[in-house]
Amino acid sequence: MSSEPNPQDPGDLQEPEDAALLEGPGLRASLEAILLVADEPVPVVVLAQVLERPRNEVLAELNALAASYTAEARGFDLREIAGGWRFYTREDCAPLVERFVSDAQEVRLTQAALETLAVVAYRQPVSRARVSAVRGVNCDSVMRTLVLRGLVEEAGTDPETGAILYRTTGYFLERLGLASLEDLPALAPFLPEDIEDIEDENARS
Amino acid sequence: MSSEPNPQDPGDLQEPEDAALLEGPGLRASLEAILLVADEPVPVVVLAQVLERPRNEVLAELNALAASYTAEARGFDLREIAGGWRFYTREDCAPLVERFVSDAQEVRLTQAALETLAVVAYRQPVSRARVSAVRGVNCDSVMRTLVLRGLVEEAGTDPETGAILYRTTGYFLERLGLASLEDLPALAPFLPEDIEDIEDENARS
Amino acid sequence: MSMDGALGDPGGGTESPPRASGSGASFEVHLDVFEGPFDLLLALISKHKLDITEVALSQVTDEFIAYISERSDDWDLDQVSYFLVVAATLLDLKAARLLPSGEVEDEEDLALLEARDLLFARLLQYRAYKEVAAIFAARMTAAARRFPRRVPLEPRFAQLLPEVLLGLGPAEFARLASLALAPKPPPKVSTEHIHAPVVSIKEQARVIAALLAELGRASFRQLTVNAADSYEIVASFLALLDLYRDDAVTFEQVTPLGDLYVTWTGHWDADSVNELTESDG
Repeated sequence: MSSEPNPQDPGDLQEPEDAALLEGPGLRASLEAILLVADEPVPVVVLAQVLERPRNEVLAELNALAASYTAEARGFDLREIAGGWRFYTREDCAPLVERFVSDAQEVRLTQAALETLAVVAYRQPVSRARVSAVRGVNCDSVMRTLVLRGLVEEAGTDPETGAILYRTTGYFLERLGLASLEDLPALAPFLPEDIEDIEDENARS
Repeated sequence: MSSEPNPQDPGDLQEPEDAALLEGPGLRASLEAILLVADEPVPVVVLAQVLERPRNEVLAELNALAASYTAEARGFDLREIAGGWRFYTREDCAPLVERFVSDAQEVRLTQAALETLAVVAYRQPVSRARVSAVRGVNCDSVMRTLVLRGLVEEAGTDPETGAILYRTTGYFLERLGLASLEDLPALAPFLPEDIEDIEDENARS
Repeated sequence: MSMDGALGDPGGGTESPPRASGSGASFEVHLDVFEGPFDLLLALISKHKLDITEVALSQVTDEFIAYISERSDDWDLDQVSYFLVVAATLLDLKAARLLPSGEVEDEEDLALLEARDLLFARLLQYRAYKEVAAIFAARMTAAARRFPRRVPLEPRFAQLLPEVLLGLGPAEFARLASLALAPKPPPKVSTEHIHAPVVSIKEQARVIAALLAELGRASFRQLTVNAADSYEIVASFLALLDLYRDDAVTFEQVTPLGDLYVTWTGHWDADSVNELTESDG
């Protein structure tokens, strides 16, 4: 590790000559990229594993990075919370972010979102692919909205396909005015058996 | 605008008395913070609205920010894709990010799907029959797949024939890494002019 | 099915590419990879290293027809109809080349030229989209190396989201679910789940040959007036292509998409017709 280039140096990041895997991006850029897509706090040990670097080296870099973001007064911040590292918005930007978040969301759900919610409610736990197959329309982004709005949540993965499964939440029941899922009215009884086959055929993943 | 109170006044961010509104974070930090929480491309006009700044000023800052990220060889990048701005990981970090996000692989499209997508992209809104005529092959099931994948969506019906029309989606632009349809590569310029008539003749439905 | 390419003038044939001759031979390209007739035409033309010209069309006509014939057992109707339209045009053009070349004066020749230009135009058009499709594929591969930020909101911001208004009660919600879960009506004219009933092309060839030997000349419409279904019509057309190849019939089509007239050449006798049923099957 002795000949390792300074990962903080933005100008000439090239060629870490040693075995350290990274031909292109340095440690700093690698951490930034991974943390950008991480949807929950990432423990140092995980980062060290993915990057194939010693844990203390990674930790030092994370601290340096967090300090530099603060020094540069960036709108984001790197913090260790709940045993892992994650990007957060900087405190003094919160009012703007709040405005952005509350402006961007509609009170009412779209028809597509309602239909997707209905399929999840009656087929849960169910994967996105299956819901898409049932509706004949891709529902990935609609499902994200439903999760964001707290109506639907993840419920493990399908043991066969590994696909993430979704179910409705307590908040959903509350909004519909029901005490429990058992209170959902029965579906009209005309669903033919073979719809399963159609779905299986179409469900990717 | 100058004397307008901050509608979201969070309590401790007192009266921005002058036009510059933001005592705390600057424009750059504000953009970083908002884009950090956005889970889809954010149009400049939305950013300008939330920040209460002129659109061209916001756009200039976005471009400057993107350029600085690149110059500093950061692991993330700011890009205008599908009509809005969004954080992306930098390309040379791809191998690491792929290792980190396990479900990354997008499904590859078949030749039939790619050709159908190409015709829809340049002819939208367009009916299945017309796409079939151009390709000389029926495209019903391919079109269904494209809708299921979220690359294509229905766009009303043809007023004359009643046929369902299709157009590409924002996700299509995302998949191609394009800011807008105007960035599609030019279709070879030797397309014959009178082709429209042929298609109409052949277009069933 | 024999393919000795006895289709009149083999188009000047200076080049003699590996032709499909005999039942085993096939094109260098895999048979099932073509995305329709234009794709096939482009592949054949580029195989011969030709430009998209009249000569090229004429040179690949035999192979185009041979391709259709060879696959005649597993076509579905949707696919084959497009191939047949192109095949008919190609055959017309091929036939026209046998005419003494002179000034084009009459209506028929003009119509033929129009059909040819149309075919070129569509071929070029298809090629343009195909090129763009390749660019799409490359762009998608490149774009897949960039990952967008798409993470859940920090809890402090998630709390700010306005309450959701569903705007319907349980009963309406259930109705919506029933509709959403109901199987979608299959998009019209989809035949992909239909297994084509077995229609023997040889059998159709025999029927048509017998009819024509008697009538001398008839329109395709006449010949298929008794067809039980569209599969039989398609089989009849394929059978005619076989007969044409074997020099038993000639075609005439005055206008593109107009009636196709078939004339018995008289080169065949009753025995040849009977052999049809025995040759293979």
